[in-house]
This record gives sequence, structure tokens and C-alpha cells, in this order.
Amino acid sequence: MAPESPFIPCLATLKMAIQLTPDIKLLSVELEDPDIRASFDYKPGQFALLSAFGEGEAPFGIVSLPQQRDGLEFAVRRIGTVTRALQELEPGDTLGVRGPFGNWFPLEDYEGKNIIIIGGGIGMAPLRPVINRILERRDNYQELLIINGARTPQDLVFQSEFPTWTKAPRTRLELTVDRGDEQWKGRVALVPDVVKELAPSPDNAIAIICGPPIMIRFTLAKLRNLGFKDNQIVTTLEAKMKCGLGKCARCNIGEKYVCQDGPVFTLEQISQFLEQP
Amino acid sequence: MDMELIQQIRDKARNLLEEGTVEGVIGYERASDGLTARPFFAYEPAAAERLIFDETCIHDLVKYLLDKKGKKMAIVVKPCDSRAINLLLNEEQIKRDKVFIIGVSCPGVVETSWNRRSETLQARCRTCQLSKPLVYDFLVGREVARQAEEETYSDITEAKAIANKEEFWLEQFGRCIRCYACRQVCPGCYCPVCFAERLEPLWVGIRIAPEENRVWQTMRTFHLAGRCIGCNECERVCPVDIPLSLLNRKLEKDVKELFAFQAGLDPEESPPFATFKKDEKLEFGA
Amino acid sequence: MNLLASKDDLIRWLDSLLQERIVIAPVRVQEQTMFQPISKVEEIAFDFDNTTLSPKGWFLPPTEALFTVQRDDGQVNLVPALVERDAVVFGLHPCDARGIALMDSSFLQEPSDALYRERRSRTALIGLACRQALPECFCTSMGSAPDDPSHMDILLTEVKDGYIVQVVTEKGKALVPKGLAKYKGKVPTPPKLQAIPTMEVTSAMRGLFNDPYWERLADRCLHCNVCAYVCPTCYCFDVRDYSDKGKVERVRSWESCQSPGFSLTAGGYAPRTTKGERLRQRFSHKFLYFPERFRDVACVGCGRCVKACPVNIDIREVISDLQQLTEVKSGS
Amino acid sequence: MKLEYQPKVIGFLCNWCSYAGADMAGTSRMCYPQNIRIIRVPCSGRVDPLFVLKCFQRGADGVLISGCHPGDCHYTEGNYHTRRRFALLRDFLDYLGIAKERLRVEWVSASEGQRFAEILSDFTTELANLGPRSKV
Repeated sequence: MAPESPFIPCLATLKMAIQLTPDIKLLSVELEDPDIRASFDYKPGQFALLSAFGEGEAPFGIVSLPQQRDGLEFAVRRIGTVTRALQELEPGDTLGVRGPFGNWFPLEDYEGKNIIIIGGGIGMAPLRPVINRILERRDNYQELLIINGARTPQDLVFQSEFPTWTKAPRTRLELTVDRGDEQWKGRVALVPDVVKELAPSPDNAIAIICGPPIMIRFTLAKLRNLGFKDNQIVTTLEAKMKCGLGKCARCNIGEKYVCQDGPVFTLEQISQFLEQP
Repeated sequence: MDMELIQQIRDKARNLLEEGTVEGVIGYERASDGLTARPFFAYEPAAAERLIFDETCIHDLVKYLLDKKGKKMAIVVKPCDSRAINLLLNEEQIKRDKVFIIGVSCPGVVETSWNRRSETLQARCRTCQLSKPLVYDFLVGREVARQAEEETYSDITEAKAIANKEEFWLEQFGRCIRCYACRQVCPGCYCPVCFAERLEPLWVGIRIAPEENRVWQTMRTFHLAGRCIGCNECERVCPVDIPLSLLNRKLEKDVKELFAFQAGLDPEESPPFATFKKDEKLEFGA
Repeated sequence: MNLLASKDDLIRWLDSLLQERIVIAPVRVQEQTMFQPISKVEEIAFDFDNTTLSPKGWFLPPTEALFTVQRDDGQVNLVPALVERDAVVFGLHPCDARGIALMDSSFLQEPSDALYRERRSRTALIGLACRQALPECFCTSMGSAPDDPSHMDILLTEVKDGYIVQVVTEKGKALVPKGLAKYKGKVPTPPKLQAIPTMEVTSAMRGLFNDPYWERLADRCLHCNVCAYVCPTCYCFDVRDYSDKGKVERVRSWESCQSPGFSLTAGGYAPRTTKGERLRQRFSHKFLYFPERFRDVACVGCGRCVKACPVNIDIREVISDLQQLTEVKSGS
Repeated sequence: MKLEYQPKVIGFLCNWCSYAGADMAGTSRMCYPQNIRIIRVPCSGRVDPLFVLKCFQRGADGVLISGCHPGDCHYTEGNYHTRRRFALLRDFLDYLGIAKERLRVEWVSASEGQRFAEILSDFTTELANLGPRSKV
């Protein structure tokens, strides 16, 4: 008898793949089973495990908005064997989806607050549905400051959405790159330095950060200097994981499992166990 | 236990730590069974009193120097272990001036396991020719005249005569659980990323299965061809008793015969795969 | 009510079990005793102290396929792995059974691990009370005992005339052969074990998370995976796809937190880079993370890691070190 | 030559000599067994013993490593290393139960198309005589 295994992914079809940056593709994925598709409830911040059959499985944040069920979107950066195989899929090809897993950004709790969103590189991906959800309900929030950094201008993700973001009321988008090029007229600075320079006020504010560990580390320090309390700083963490079910026991930050208790944490929840503070 | 020898080690270790000549001393202390020995790191002069040396000090401590690169360390070294020092010096993994070697002339160590010490001298000790370490800064113990047995490699001859060798070895490798203790303990295994952990391409699959294990064990041994210094720590730490010495010693024997080379005897002489002779006659073709 | 099975009864019993089920039992391999599926009762080593590996490998095998990927005309079909036969694990000790119960906490927690659950429900545990306590044993300090029938289906205790058969569960009851005599004699006193203090190990662990103790302890640690693989409660695993000649499987294998690649992400970030951090992870999981989730400390006191560690990292010593350091810290 | 059992051979041929030699055998329309899969490598010294192990693990019956004659290496000395490495590996594999006849190391220059064809015929015959590798 075949037991119903939580390890068996739902089959899905790649609908569309858009090259966002030289190494990041936005995959639009449709679950094959219409019933599962209709019941696939997720919230900004949750993730799923994508399978490229023959290569393996890896976790990715769902970057579309929850109402979008026929085209789940994932931003995949080519970094290893699984991501390469996912990027090589052609529209119409089959892949596997397990999820949604993990917790989400409690955006309702942030209503009435100033929101500062700080993303670096592919770290902007899980923040995209946060931004878009806030813009959908723009009146419920105060000021929105988005700091988006990348290595080079080419590496900035979701560029096609920048005009919408900047046009939204009380919304400011600050772009920065580590290395500019001839066309780049914008800022050339590291994300933590931009945070320091813009010095957002901690009053009635929530800072949401995602990016490479080194960026997170230094940005946390700057935010703390600005007076942000650990419960005002929210991050979404990446960890190697193999099951998404709290069983393979490797994605832990202290006693918290990223796959089940996370990936969204306030700094207060994890600072005790931050292995590289 | 030779208390005089132990006192010499303790005194030296304490002096080195007190003078600040070294940051730490790597030696042996009594294990939790009260019977055998285990590696010990002394950082404070007072900790030197915990150092011991006897015939249960089987571990090759030289591997630990790789974790302490850049720090000046003292280390207790048996004659056999000194070959590992030479190997790592030759391969520029350690710097001579960063290591203070407390050499011990050793009458041989016995077979031990946790809570068990036998009277039987380890096989490698029976054929050991070294009466004192090949390299040291300070020598303790009385230099003993060795009455070494002749190395005949009779175990290798026997293994060669096994009727179905593939079956025999797959059965042995079938027990391997890929705990990698053999690699972790080996002073010659220090690649930053072991081929067994390379993912692109995935050379050794994660299947813990005889065929995959064979790739692992064969390549592990082969990477040590002409580099294995015969400490036999891999076989000792194997939790499932795979006769790894039959692999290492086979290559040791062949390297001796083909290239007249033994690893770790001379820090200046490179292992056979790092060099060649243009006109050598090897088994296939000219 | 206890029954008595003579040695011959037991052999006939095992023989009949072998007709209908897979029987996993201790077998002598070289100088080790290992749990292996047997084909004949004669293969069983009845006189053993402790097996090298725990019987966890039957429920969480070193390697197993989770499913196979089949492709027909571009149509992908995922075929789940099956558990085909009922089984009996014979000869496990009480500490081993407790190890399985601790693994249950994680694997049977919803969403439960299907293969594990299936194997677990189709396997009966016929245990053997310990004849003697080994110097490395400390099960009584970890919630078990040499004669503890908990988590077993049947517990056997060796006596002069054979084995006392203690039926623990309904599952066990169904397996007991008919016609066994009632046992009216005395149940032998279990061997005595030295108790180690285990008070407050969880809070001690929490308080010493950033203590230099871990780097010092890790000095001599080789970072092999021996302790994790011999441990009855270590259950971390790796999952990867394996393809050979067109056949694609998703494979799960044991893995240990001591290996450097354990939590290394594709992007090159590893949360635990030093030896001390990795070693601390092992003990934190056992003494802190596991109890936070599932109440119990993830150690059964079988002593396998104590015996197998090539450099004598003795978990009992770690426990007492943690307590001493905590006392020093709190200034008492 | 018609054999009932067709051994699978993987050939690692160096770019500068042996691959050209094999090419020459082909363009000169010499007959040689077709059961070889050729992998072109920059130098026979590039062949990691791991490649050979992997071939055998994945079901090859024989492995041929072929490079420039000693002294003629495009990179001056690559094949001297090849020679040492595989002299040791052949016997080691034999010791582990993979007959040494299943691993061949040959030197074939770009002009030796005939020699390449002969080596391959000979190797294939030898492997056919050995029979398929036992499935243990």
C-alpha cells in the first residue's frame, strides 16, 4: 500500500519564465490539479519547495500575491544544480511544488505604521509581495520606504515594477548598487550605509529586511543605532532545508525551525541564537 | 606507566605555556574510562598536569595542527606520527616554526578501544623501524633499540589471493555507513572540500550503498597513495571494522616497489604523484 | 501475566515469524553485532551486549527512495515507495525501544512521515531485557531501565530455562505462539547502573550557548559522523535526486550536523562554521531543541557514542561539565 | 568482427594526439569496433582516477586512457603523471576485484590511426573474452 507521503510534490507546469537579471528568472508556475490549485492558500512571506526532477528540491519564497493562484511566481537565482535545472525548464515542462510552508509577514499588525523595506539582491524577492500587498491597501499604512540594493544596476530585480512603486502615494523607492556602470546615475553605496544616510525614524515603524547574511548583519547594526528595537525589525531567513516539515532538522536557528516557525522572524525572536551576531 | 617520561612532558609543556612560547600544547590525557588515553589540549600551565603518555596513546595528533594554523602550538609526537609532520611540511600545510615538537621515543602502542586495553602491540608497531621521531625540538624518553619484525606484507598477499575479490570488497564496503571518520582522522586528508562532498558533479552519490561506498573508499585510499604514513588511524576509528589497512598497505607496498618511496620519511622528498622520472619503466608501455 | 518460552520454543517461534515477516535481529559481523534482516534463525546472535548500530536503521534506513520519477511521453508520474511486508525487530534493548519512541515524536507528528509511519505500524518490537549493564550504559538516567518494557510489544527476559515472555501490547499479543507455559518463577533483578545527574540539562544548555566551552570541547572532536550514526535518536537526513540510466529517484540518506556541508546553502552561507558551533549543535539538539518541541531529552543512555567516539567525547562528561559550568556561572 | 557480447568501453583520449589518432582511423576508413564512447580530454593527465571509478560504477566493461607518447606531451609532462598514476591504479583495481585488463593505458600519436584501430580491436576482444562484469 502506498502511504500518502508529504514528500511527494504536486505536479505543476511552467507557464512562463522571465529573465529578471542576468542570473535571476521569474518562474510562473501552475499546479496541474485544479482542486489543489483552487485550495492553494498562501500569504506574503510563505515559501514552497520546487522540484526539478532528476536534480532535486530547494525552497523558494512565493513572490506572487495570494489571490494569484493560477500562476504562482518564484524568483530563482542560478546558484547551484537545482536552480540551474529550474532555469533550464521550458514553458510547458513539468516541475514539482510542495507547500506552502512556514509563517508569513503579519501585515495586518503593521497597519497604521511606517514601513521600511530593505532588500538586497535576490533578497528583494520575498519582499515583493509585501510591497505589492501594502500598495493594494495603501491607505492602511503610513510612509513606505523601500531600499533596494544590488551588486550592479543589471542585478536589480523587479525593475519593471519600479514605476508603479514610485508612483504610489507616500512611497519612496531608493535604489543603490555596489558598482555602477556608465548609464547608472543613481546611488553607489552599500545598503547599510544607505540606511544610515536616510536614517528612517524608529517611531511607529517596522523595518523588514531580507538579503545576504552579511548585509543583514550590518543593516541590523545600523537600525539598532537608529533606535529600532528588536521587535521592530523583521527578517525572513534562508536556510538549507530538505523537508519543509520540521523533520530533517537542519534549518534551525537555535530552537526555531526556519521551515515551520519561520521563515519570518522578528530580531527579538532569534537574537539569542544568532550564530553570527 | 613511565612516570619519569610523563613528568618530562608535563614540565616541558608547563614551561612552554608559562614562557608563552606556544599558545597550546596538544598531548594526551586519561580518557573517561580511566584506562585508555584521549587527545588533550592544554592552554593554561596548570593544565599540563593532566598530560600523560603510555602505550594507550594511540592517536596521531598531527591532524590537529591543521585546525590550529597560524597559531604556535606544541605537540606530543611519537616516531610514527613524526612522519605525518614531514608529510604536512612537504605539502606546506604547516610551518615548521609554528610547531614545537615534543618527540617521544616510543616502545610501541597497544590495541585499545573504549574501556579496553590489550597487551597486544599494534601491528604497525611490530614492524616499526623508528626508535625516535624523525623530527623534534625536544626529545623525551629513552631511545629504545627497536627489534622490528620484517615487513612482509603477508596480509596483502593473502588479500590478493581471495577468490572473488569484488564480492569480498563489496561486502566490506557494504557495511560502510559513510561516517567519514576515516577521512576526518587522517592527517593526509585535508582538502577544503572533499570530492565526496562535491555536488557539481556529484561524484559520490548520497546513497549509502555498496557501489557508492566503493567509489568513496577506493578514491579515499588512492588520494593517499604515496602519502599514507601508515598510522592506521582510519582502521582504528572505523565503527564497522572495514579492514582499511588492507587498502592503504596495498598502495604502500606498490609505491615502495614501483617508486622506492615511503611517505613522511623526508620532508624534502615529494610524494610519487607530485613528481616523475622520464625514463622510468612502468608496467604499461614505454 | 508472564509466559515462559524455552530456548527451543523461541527458535520455533522466530522460525514461524520468519515465514510471514521480515525478521530483523542481531547478527555477528566480524567483531560487531548488527541488526540485519535474517534468512535463518541460526544467524541470530543471542549472546550480545549491545549492537554497534541501533535498530533505527530499520525505520529510517541509511538510504531509501522516497519516490521514483517516471516519464512517459513527457508525462511525469511520481511513484511512491512502498512498504511491502510486515516485520519484527527482535532483540532490541529497552534503550533502543525508547530511541524509537523518541524518533516517533518527530516522524509521527503531523504531517507524519509516511514511510516511517508505515514501517512503524507494520513492525512489531520483540525486545530483550539486558543481561548486564556495560560501563558505558546510563539508561536509568535517561528515562529507561534494563528491564523497561515501555515502547516494546513483547519483552523477553533471559532466565535459566529460557525466556520470560512479557506481552506489552495487543500487537504483541497477536504474535505470541499458543501453548506457552505460564511463568511462575521470580523475575530476575535487573543489573544496577551508575546514575549520572541529569537535572536541568536543558536550562544549562540554554545558558551556555555562547560559552567558550564548545570550542574547547571541539578541539579534539574529529567531526566525523560516528556519534550521530550510532545514535538511536539522531534522525537528521539529507534528500537528493539520484538518477542512473534514466531512472530517477528521490533518495533520503542519513546525514549528521557535524559535516561541514550539513547546513551550507547553495549561496555559500553556512550558519555554523566553526567546529565548536557544529559540536554545540549536536548537544543543543539533544538537550535543548528536542525537549523544547517534544518534552524529552533526545538521549536514551545507550552509551553507543561513548564507546564509538574515536576521541572519547563522552556525553556523560558533557552533561556534568554543563552542570558544573552553570553552577560556577550562577556563583553557587 | 562479430561478437555476441558487446563490451561497453569508455575512451578518454587526449586532444592533441590520441583523439586525432582516432579521427585519423575514422577518416582513413579503418575498421574498428564501435562499442567505444570517446571522451575528449585536454591531456591524458586530466584523467582523474575518479573518472575511471565512476565509469566502472556506472556499468562500463572497460576503460581506455590514451595520450601522447611519453616525451611528446603537448603540455610537456602531463603524460608522465598519467603513467605513474595509472600504473598504480590498474593493480589497485585488480586487487579490489576489477580485473586490470579492463583498464588500458596506451600512447597513440596523431599519425597512428592504424595503431588506434588495432588497440581497440585487441581491447574489445580481450574484454569479450573476460565477459561481462559480474553483477555482485
